[in-house]
Formats: sequence, C-alpha cells, structure tokens
Amino acid sequence: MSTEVLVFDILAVVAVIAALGVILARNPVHSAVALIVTFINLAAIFVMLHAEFLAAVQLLVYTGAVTVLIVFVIFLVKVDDLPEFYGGNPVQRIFALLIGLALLGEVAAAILTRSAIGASDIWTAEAIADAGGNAEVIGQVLYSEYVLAIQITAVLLLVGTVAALVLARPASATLPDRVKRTGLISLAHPRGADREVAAALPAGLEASRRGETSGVRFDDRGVILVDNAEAFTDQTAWGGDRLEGDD
Amino acid sequence: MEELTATHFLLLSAALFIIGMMGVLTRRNVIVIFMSVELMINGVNVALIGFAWEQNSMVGQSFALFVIAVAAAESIVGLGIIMALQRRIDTIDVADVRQLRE
Amino acid sequence: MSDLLFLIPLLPLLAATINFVFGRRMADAQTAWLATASIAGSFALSLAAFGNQLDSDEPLTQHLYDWIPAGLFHVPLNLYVDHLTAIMLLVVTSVSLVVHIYSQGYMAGDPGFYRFFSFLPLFVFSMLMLVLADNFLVIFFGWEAVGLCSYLLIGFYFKRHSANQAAKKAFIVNRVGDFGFATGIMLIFWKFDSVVFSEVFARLELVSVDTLTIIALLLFTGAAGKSAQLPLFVWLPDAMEGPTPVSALIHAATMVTAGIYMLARMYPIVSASSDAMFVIALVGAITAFMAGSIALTQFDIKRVIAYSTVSHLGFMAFAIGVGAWVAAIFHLFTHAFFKGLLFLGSGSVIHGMHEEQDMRKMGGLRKYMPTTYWTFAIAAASNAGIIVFAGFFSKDEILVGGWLDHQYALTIIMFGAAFFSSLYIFRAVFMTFWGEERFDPEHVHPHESPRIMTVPLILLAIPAFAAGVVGLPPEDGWIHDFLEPAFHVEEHAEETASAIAIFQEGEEHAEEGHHVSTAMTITFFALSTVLAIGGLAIAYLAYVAKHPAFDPRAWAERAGPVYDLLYNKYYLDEIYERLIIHPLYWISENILWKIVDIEIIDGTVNGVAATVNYSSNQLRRVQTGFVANYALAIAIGAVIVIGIALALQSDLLG
Amino acid sequence: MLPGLETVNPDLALLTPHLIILGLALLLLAIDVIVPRWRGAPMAYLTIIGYAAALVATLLMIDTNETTFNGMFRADDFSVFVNIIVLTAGILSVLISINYMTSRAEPGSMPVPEYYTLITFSILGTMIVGAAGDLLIVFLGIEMTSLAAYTLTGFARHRTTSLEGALKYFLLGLFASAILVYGMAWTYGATGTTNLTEIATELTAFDTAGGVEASLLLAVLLVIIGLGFKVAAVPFHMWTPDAYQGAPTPVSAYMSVIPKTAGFAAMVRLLVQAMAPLRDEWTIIIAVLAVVTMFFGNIVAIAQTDVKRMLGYSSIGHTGYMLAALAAFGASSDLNDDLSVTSLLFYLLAYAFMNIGAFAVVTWLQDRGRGVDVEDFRGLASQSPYAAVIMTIFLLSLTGLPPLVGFYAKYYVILATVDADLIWLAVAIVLASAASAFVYLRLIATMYFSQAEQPAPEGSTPFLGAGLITMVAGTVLVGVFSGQVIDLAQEWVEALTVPF
Repeated sequence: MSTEVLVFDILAVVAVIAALGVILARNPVHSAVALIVTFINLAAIFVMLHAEFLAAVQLLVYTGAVTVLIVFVIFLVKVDDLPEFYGGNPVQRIFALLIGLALLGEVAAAILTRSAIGASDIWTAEAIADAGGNAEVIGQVLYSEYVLAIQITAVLLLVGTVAALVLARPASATLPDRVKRTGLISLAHPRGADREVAAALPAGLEASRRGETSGVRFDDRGVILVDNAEAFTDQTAWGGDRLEGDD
Repeated sequence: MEELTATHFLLLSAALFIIGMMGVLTRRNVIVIFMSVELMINGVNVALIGFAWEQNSMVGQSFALFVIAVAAAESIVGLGIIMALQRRIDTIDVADVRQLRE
Repeated sequence: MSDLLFLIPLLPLLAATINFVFGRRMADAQTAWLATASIAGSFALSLAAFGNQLDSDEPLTQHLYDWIPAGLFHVPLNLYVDHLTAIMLLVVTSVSLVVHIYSQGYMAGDPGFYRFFSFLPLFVFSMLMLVLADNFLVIFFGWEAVGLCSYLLIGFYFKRHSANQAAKKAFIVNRVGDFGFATGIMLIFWKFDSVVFSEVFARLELVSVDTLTIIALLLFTGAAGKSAQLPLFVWLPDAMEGPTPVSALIHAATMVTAGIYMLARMYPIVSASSDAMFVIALVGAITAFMAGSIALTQFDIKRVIAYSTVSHLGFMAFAIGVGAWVAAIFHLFTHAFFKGLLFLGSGSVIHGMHEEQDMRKMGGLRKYMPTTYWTFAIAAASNAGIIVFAGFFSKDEILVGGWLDHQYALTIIMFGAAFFSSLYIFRAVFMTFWGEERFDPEHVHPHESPRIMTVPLILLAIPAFAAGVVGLPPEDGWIHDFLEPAFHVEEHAEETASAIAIFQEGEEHAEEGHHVSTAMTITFFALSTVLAIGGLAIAYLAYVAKHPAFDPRAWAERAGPVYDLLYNKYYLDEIYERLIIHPLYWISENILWKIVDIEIIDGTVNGVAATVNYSSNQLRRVQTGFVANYALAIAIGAVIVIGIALALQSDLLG
Repeated sequence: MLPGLETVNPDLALLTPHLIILGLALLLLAIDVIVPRWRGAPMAYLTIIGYAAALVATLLMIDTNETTFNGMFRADDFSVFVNIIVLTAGILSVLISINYMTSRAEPGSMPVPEYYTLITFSILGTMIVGAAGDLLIVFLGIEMTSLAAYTLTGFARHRTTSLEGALKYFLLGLFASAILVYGMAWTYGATGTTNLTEIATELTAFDTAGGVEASLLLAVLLVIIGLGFKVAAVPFHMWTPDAYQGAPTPVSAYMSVIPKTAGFAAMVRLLVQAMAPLRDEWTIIIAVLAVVTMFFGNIVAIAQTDVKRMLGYSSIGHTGYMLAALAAFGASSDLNDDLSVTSLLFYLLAYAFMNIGAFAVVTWLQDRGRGVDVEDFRGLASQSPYAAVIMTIFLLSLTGLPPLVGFYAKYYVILATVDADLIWLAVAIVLASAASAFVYLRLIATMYFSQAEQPAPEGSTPFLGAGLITMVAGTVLVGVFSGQVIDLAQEWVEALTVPF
C-alpha cells in the first residue's frame, strides 16, 4: 500500500465520519462544525487530485463563506428553538437507512464494474506543471472554453441576490412612504395616534383592534400600542400597497 | 488497492452523496437539511474531480468550480427562504411547516 | 375569385362573434345592420362566384389549410364551388339576406334581439360551410353546426315550455339521422380510405354494390333527419315554435334542404345502388303524400306551411330517388323562395293579428294587409303549382322524372300530393284573407306590417313568381345545362373508365330527360294544371263560396276516422309515444334502470368510481406535508428505478 | 496561449434573444431604483415589450443553426421553438399578473419590480437550457430557472403557505439538482466530455450487446431522475401540489409552464441529443414513468377541492402525456420521420395557452375576492357567463376535446406513440384522458349546474381580460392551425441531429 493510498484513506475516513456527524449531531452547531471538517478534508483530497485551485476555492467558498453564512443563520434563530432529530417517526429513519444502503449498493456496483472511461486528455501533472501550475491552467481554460458559463454564473449569482433580497428584506421597506410616515409618526406621537391618523390606517388594523393578530393593540383611548416598530409595520393586515380611502 | 485509482474517489463520492441524502431524509431542522444537501454536492464534486484526474482533463475541475458557484447561489436563496419563514412563523422545523397537505 | 371564397363564410362568422360578444352593449340597430351587412357581403361574393361559374366548367377551390394533416387521416379544409354549390350559395345568401332585413322589423323590441342576430349569422356561416365543403368531415361539421343553430333558435323563446320541448325534440330526432350519417361517413372512410368527395367518387369501382347500398341508405338516414322525411319528420312542425323568420330561413329555405343537397352532392354514390334509389323514392313519395294530407286539416297557419314544407321535401327526395337530381335541385331552388315567402307572409299576418296563429280566428284580411296578401298569394300559387308560377315548372319536372323512371305507382301518389298542395295552400289563403272576419274587432286591429317587413316580401315575390324561367324550356332548360356538368367535370378529371361506367347508370335518367317528347310534356302540363286549378277551385267553393257540396265541416264528419287520422297527423306522435317512447321508458325503467343500471352499470360505474375515488383518496395521503416524506418518495423512486434498470438493462447480471 | 485552447471569438449575434431578455432584467432592476414611479403597470408594459422584442429576434433567427462559444451555445431551430414557447408563456404570465399584484388577493404587499425581474430571469434560464450545447450550460440554465421559481413561489411573503410551498420546492429542488449533477458527473466520467454532440459520438462507440455498462446506465438514470423532478414526473412530483397551492396564482400558472419547459428542453438536449445511442434503454424507462405519472396525476386530481391544487395534479397528468411523447423517440433512426420531440414541443405550446388560461380564470375570481376552492365556482355560469364559458373552453381543451388545441396536442402524442409501436402507451393515454375528464367536467358541472351562493363577482381587470382573450384565441387558433405549427416544429427539430 502506497503512502498516497494511506493518506487518501485517512482523509476519506475522516471525511465520511465527519459527514455522518453532520447528519447525526443533535445540535446544529455541531453539525456545522462537522461539515467544516468534511470540507477541509475534501480540500486536502482535491490537492491529491492535482486540483489545488479547487482546494483553495473549497476552503474559501465553502468553509469560509457558506459555512459562516449557515452558522450566522443558526445564531439568528434562537438556538433553543432548534428542533432535534426527526424523532417522531423512527420508521422514516429505518426507511432512510435501507434506501441509503440500497442506493449505495447500486452505485457501488456501478463503480466497481466500471470500464467506460473517457479518453485521456492532455493535462497530465507534468503538462500542468509546464504550463505554470493548476491555477494558471484552470484560469486559461475558464476564460477560453468556459466564457459563456462564467457569464451565466454571474447572472445566476445576481438572481440569487435578488431572490434573497425579496425574501429576506423586511416588509416595511416596500410599503408606500406615506403609510410608513403616518404609521411611524403616530408611534412617535407623545399621546399615541391621533384620531386623524388612526382613521387613515388600513382596514387591516381594524382586525388587529379586534385582537385577531398579536403585536398591535388599541387601548380604550384609541392609542396604538405596539411591542416594537417591527411588529407594527410587519402586519399581515396591511392589505396591499394602498391606504383605505386613498382613492 | 496498491495504486490510487478513480475507484477510491468514486466510492468516497458515493458515500458522501448518500450520507447527505440520508440527512435530507431524516432531519427536520431546515438548516441541517440544507447542510446535508451541501454534502451531496460535495460528493458530486469529488466524483467530478476524480474523473478529471483519471482522464488528465480540466473539464471536471471546471465543472466542479461552477457547481460550487451554483451551490453558493442556492444557499443565498435557501437562507433567504429560511429567514422569511422564521420571521413569519418562528420556526425552522420542517415538521411544523405542513399546512399544505392533503 | 378563388382566393376570396373564404370571405363568404367568414363574414357572417365575424358578425356572429361580434354580436355575441359585444351585442349586449351595442344598440339593437347596430347588431342588426352588422349582421345584415355581413350577409349582404356574402351574397355579393356568392354572386361573383356564381358569375364565375356561369361560363366556366372548372370548379373554384380554395385551400384554407390542412385541418388534420398528419398520419393516416389527412383532411384538408378546402372550399369548393362548382355549379351545384354556386346555385346553393345563391339560394342561401339571398334568402338569408331577405330574412335578415325582415327580422329587423319582426324582432324589434325583443329582449333577445342581439342574441337573435348573433345566432342567425352563425347559422348562415354553418350552412355556407356545409355547402362549400369538399369532404365528408367538413360537411358533417356544417351539418352539426346548422343543427346546433336550429336547436338554439327553435328554443329561442326559452322561457316558453313548448319551445324547449320542441327544441329538444328536434335535437333528439336529428341525432337519429346524424347517427346514420356519421356511421355512413365512417364506413366511407373505412372502405375508401378517404373522406374527400372527388377521391371517394374516383374509387367507387373498388367497392361492391351492396356496400354502396348500405352507405347510400345510411346517408339517406342522415338526410331524412335533416330534411324531415318519414319517419323522422315529426320534429319539423314543432320547430315552428321558433321565431317566424327562423322558420322561413332554416325550416323552409335552407337547413332542411341540406339533406337534399347532400344527396345530390353524393349522387354518384347514391345512384350506384338501384335499391337505395328505390327506397329514397318510396320514402319521398309517402312523405309528400302524408304531409300534404295532414296539411289539409290543420288550423295553425304556420303548421299548414310546415307540413307543406315536409311535403315538398318529399317531392325533392322522390326526385333524387328517381334519378332526376337536377329537378330536385331545381325544386329546391324555387321552393326556397316561395316557401320562405309563405313563412314571412304568415309572420306578417301573425304580427298584424297580434300573435294570433289560428286561421279560424282570421278571415278577410286582404283589405287590411294588401301587400302581405298579394305576395302570399303569389307564393301560394307557386306552391300549388299553378302554371307560369315558379313552383309549377320544378314540380312538373319531378313528376315527369318519376314517370320516366317507370315508377308509375309512386308518380300517381305524387300527383295526389300535388293536388293536396294546391288544396291546402289555397285553403290557407282563403281562410286567412277572404271570407268574413272571424276575429274579435274589439281586441284585434289587423294592420299592415311596417315597410321593413313588406319590402322583403316583395323582394321574395319576384323569384317566387319568376324563378321558373331557369327551367325553360321544360326538361332541357338552362338549369339542366348548368347543373349537369357538376359531375362530368369530376369524371373527366379522374378519367377512370370504370368510374364512368358506374356513374352512367345514374346518368341514364338524366339523358332520357333530354328526350322527352313534346306530347308527354304537354300531357303532364295539362294534368298538373288541372289538379292545381282543381285544388284552387275546391278551396274556393268550400271556404269562400260556401257551396254546400264542399262544406268542409260536413266533409270532415263524412270522412270521420280518416279526418281524425289526418287531423291527428296520422297519430304519428302518439305512435312514437306508444311504440317507442313508452316501451323505451318501460324498458329503461324496468330492465335498464332496475336491473342493468342499478345492478350492473351502477355497480360497475359506482365500482369504478368508488375505486377511483378510493385510490384517489388513498394516493393523496402520500402527500403528508412533510418535506422528509417527499424526499423519501424521490429516494425510493430513485432506488427502484435504478435497481430495476440496472438489473434488466445493464451488464451487471447478464 | 496554452496548448489545446482556442481564443474565444463568440458570435454574439446568435445570442440576440437572450441578450434582450438579460438586458430587460437588468433594466427592470435599474428602473426600480431610478424611476420608482414606474413600478406597476409601466413596468409590466416594458416587460411585455421586451418579451415581444425577444420573440421577434427569435423569429429572425429561424434556420440559423450555428454554434458559438466552442459549441457550448447552439442557436438551432430547437432553441427557436423553446424560445417561442417560453416567451409566449412569459407574456401571458405577465398579463395575468398585473392586476393580481395590486389586488387584495394576497395579504400584504409584494415587491412588484422584483417580480417581473425574477420572471424575466427565469425565462432567460429556460432559454439558455433550450440553446445549451453542453451539460454545464444545461445545468446552469436549469438552476437559474429554478432559483427564480423558488423565490416566486414564496413571493406572497405574508402568507405562510406561500413560504411553505417555496421551502418545500426549494429543499426538494436542491435535492434533485444534486442528483442531476451527479448524473452529469457520471456522464462526463464515462465519455470524457461534456459537449452534447461529442457525448453522442462517444456513446456510439460503446458495445451495448449483452446489456449496457452499469456506470453508463447509472448516468442516464440519475439524469432522468433529476430532470423528472423538474418536470414533476411521479414519483418525483411530491413538491408540485404544495408549491402550486402555496404560490400566488399567476406564479402557479407560470410555474406550470416555464420551469416545466426548461425540464423538457433539458431532457431533449440530454436524452435525445446526447444519449440517443442509448435510446433503447431510456425510452422504456420514460414510457413507464409516463404511464405512472399520467394515471397518478389524473386520479389524485379527482379528490381535490382546491382548484389550484387540482390543477397542480392535472399538470402532473399532463407531464405524463409529454413524457409519453418523449418515450416515442427513436421509432426510426431518421429524425425527419420522428414525431416524438415535435409532438412534445407542440404539447408544451398548447399547454402554455390552456393551462395558464385555466389559472387565469382562477386569478380572475381571486381578483374579485373569491377563494380558490371548487365551491367558489358554484353557479359562475349564471353570474359571469363569459368567465364560465372561457373557463369551460380551457377545461375542455385540457380534457382534449376537438377542435381545441388540447385535442391536437394529445392527437399528435398518440400518433407519435403509435408510430413507435408503443400501442400500450397510446391506450394508456386514452384511458388517462378519460379519467381526467372526471376532473375537468366536475368543475364545469359546478359552474353550470349549481346554485350560486356568493354574490356575483365584480371588478375590473383589463390586463387579465386581455390575457384571457389572447389565451382563448390561442387555445382555439393553435388548434385550428395545428398542421402548420406541427410542420414547423418537425422541420426545426431536425436541427437537433445536425452536428454543425
């Protein structure tokens, strides 16, 4: 057994154990840590496969960006609320295990009987070294054969950004300015909302007056009481962009 | 198993892919499901790079690079959905998110 | 010209669509004029097409598009105008135009005005598609579409129960005929591998005469439904529940003649089977006689004319059956004008009498509504076959054709029917316009209809009087020269000797027609005239002069059971009721419903439905709402698909 | 320059439609910032104009059939047809969205500018799939379409069900994407290339006597499963009803056509173009999936009470018919006689008109304050006869009644299956259609034979009305002129085999 194989085996086993850790850990923070371990191991394996540039990307993008993003979200969500295992239904787990083993068997059978191997290209380790290293070559390849793909990926990332913007930004940002102004002024008003402002509020607040949604209450003087500004502006009951009586 | 062959990498890739899949099937924490999918995608990357190594080609490596980029874009959207949902109903437990059903 | 053919049906369709969609928001006059203008456009184009055909033997065709282009079943949508179609186009568009104008007066103020003026052009569109078709599928489309429009228009006053009943009856009875027609078309497609007329005609020799007989009889079943032949004519008199202009256009001039047109169009097929020809002649003759005799006893003015229509359709069917198809089309041509006029005239009477239809409550109307009277009288004379009026020449040719075909007995029956024609129609004229005034002058103030209604009457009166000239000299007139090439062209185009041979059999009659001796012509002229004048005279004596020998009431009593038989329309409705509807009800209730339906069909259907529902309800439970379960489904599916495929298709196990 | 690499000298003219759509998307984003007053209707006008311009550019490219970017981009006639389908569907989707975005059908507000931007990006993704010449481009295009679709599903952020639909669609979509890209990796491993035509060439070299090499088959299967998810084939369909029900209605309409078109375009590119040498293997798998899908979708649709959910299941059923068309591929080695892809494309076009139409009527009711339950359709015929008639036309077309377009669509699929000697598949289509009649007729019966319980719907939705008229016209006219359309499609599909 060559050293290479030994190193690979160690890295692979650690990666697989860490991967199992991701799906078995009760605490999602532990899962995230296990994921990082897997990624780092994979980066090392990529180096063995003469993919140094990808190894770097793996570390930077995955271990760096994605995992940090995930951990960030985990901490945004109250950790106490994080659900545990899908504990209610062990049948599901048994099924999953059986399915996983069956699929592993099928894929392994395909791997072990594999004879269809694509024709060899020119990029042997020596050729790459001659051409100036992995990063140099992959850069050349990307900007010659894969220009179109790079452009599309750029657009794809833009789509992702727009999507995240739509989903994650607070609703108040999209409300018409006037609603925002009246709403916030009334909150800042020393005596709460005056009648005029209250009359101009959307019909949906009437629903909250009846106690159908939490977060906004009216006291007997007609003053709007809210827990925080977010609770006030992020009401389901705003009912569209227009104010009642706007037209 | 004297020499390092593509079979090694492919088996590793299959293992990661299927572990990730089982994670998707068993976990109910949206974020962990999400991490499991990342595992699957990494399994794919191992396969791609393994093939590229075997064939002395750059195609697999380039492909893997784009897969990583796509995964990044997906994670932005996914985390956006998770944030919106969490803000809305204060949970990231998929078992709680089942108003849509028969 | 060929390139503009599509406009002929398109204009009415556009008008119908616009009126249907926007009619509610348009003024009544706008919808009416839009519809009328579209028909006028079609009429003008039809005239142009007719003019083109006048001095050309080459049919006009326009390929619109391939309706069903791929595979075994190639159906092009072509518009096709030969001499026969040209005449039909003229009839359809001209009568439609007149009726459209007339309806503006007749329907004024009706709440369904816009609806009426969207259905009516829609009908015209369908009828034109039927006429312009060059293959069986398109003709069937038109066939069904005119049926649908007829159904909609009969039931136009849908709040009236009887109108709904009549519409339903027309619908059901026509289904019987359509079923035969559709079966015939399927048989044709099966046997000839084509539904295009010219291709089918070219392959006639490939099929045995027995098969042709079956096809011809099936086609005739369709024609019998649409053209109200025995035993399917019961729907037509009831169809008079529709507005009168509809009766004039659809149930006298155009749609009901579609069956005759279809038989004439299919003449190469029909004439290839002498058995089928005889059946058609027989049914036509009996229909003509029976309907004529029923008309003698009816008191509702529209019903008299309706039975008259049935009788004359019988004449046309008889003409087809004896091989005188030119005479049939000739009669169709003249009949469209005089029968349309009769209906419009009766509509004018009904309008003037405040919706009274019973002739017993009319009388002496000629001084109140002179225009209606004179035009109605012209149409009646034409209907009766008084010499020099249009109907005389066309009817006479049918009788001659029957005689030449050696159907002596049937021809004699037809003479009887011709006599009835004169008798019942003048009975109607005299009862309505002559004699004492039997209406209640306190409540009814008869008046002439407005100009918008009388002008169309006058317009129609001209052809009702003079259209016969196209058939002069008798048996060899212009219409013969014009129509007979309709099939010659196809023959020469195909140049199939055997096809001609088969065709020749039918052609003989027409050939003979050219060699009618002058003596025979004169004899038939004289006979018809005597019968027609006789009918007129008897009607006059009975209803105007009140000659005691011809007192209708006394005759009715004397004839006793016969009169009852006629008055009750040969009890056909009752017979259907007893023989078909009751047993059907009984069978359906006791056997079909109680045993077959409840036990077997309900069992099966409910079983199937329950199984479907059950499985539906079970299967939907898969949808638990859990993402993990969904993913599991994908994973299980993947494992199964991969497993089976690897096992069966890969080299792993082999 | 390194050895083996070529300087890229792309012919950007071939990308004109794509560039127009990309420019439109960026313009819409910019307008949101620069001219906020244009939010709403002007933005929709702009979007429609942009799509129309792209459509014109597409039509100008008929018979171009060239590749650029080293074979990664194929501007062939197949891509032209895909562009026509998605741009038409895009225009219709926008038309039915305009009124909905400002109506009170959804709680809370929806960010209008991003809505049009995302639909535009999604269309761009589908167009990219249609013109892809490489596995990577297919993958990127599919992902672009999907990312936009996930977001649009969750667009009604103030309604939990909308976000729930988005979450499910997203998580499962991610799962399926991983499977798809795994299949692509295996394809690459076996053939050493990701170029579609080169894959076909490489695959021809393999000896398939005595069974196909397992790894090759695995590649095909993983691709089929991954794409099966995108087109909602059973058993990979589970997201469909939930996402359709949860999404805002115009989005459901859009989702039933555009991402599905992306999935089928990818199937054609991958299976028909690249894996044609393995067609004996994959056609049978697709055929079985087709039968399972059409029956499952139509049968489960029967028990639904939510119309959007019902249409979701019905869309699964229609996926079954489309898969059947694909399964008929390879009846003859000559694509000129092969109706399979042609009938698939025709079906997609037909489906765009009738299904978006059916959703549009649901939208129409929602804009007037009604719900989306079957009960909400009670007595519609007496209250709004035009809406009922229009809905009836769409439903009858979905059932497959002549002379509406749905009939022709099924007719050509059946013809294709018969040509391929798959009589059992043709019979299955007929039976499944009969079962589906239950679904649609029930809704028709509810509209016509029930007493209305709610007040007559009132309101004014001019854009939606225009969209409805367009779709009725399309449903009728595309049916009437199916001959021409199918001939064109047939002619264009031949471009698939041309290597150029």
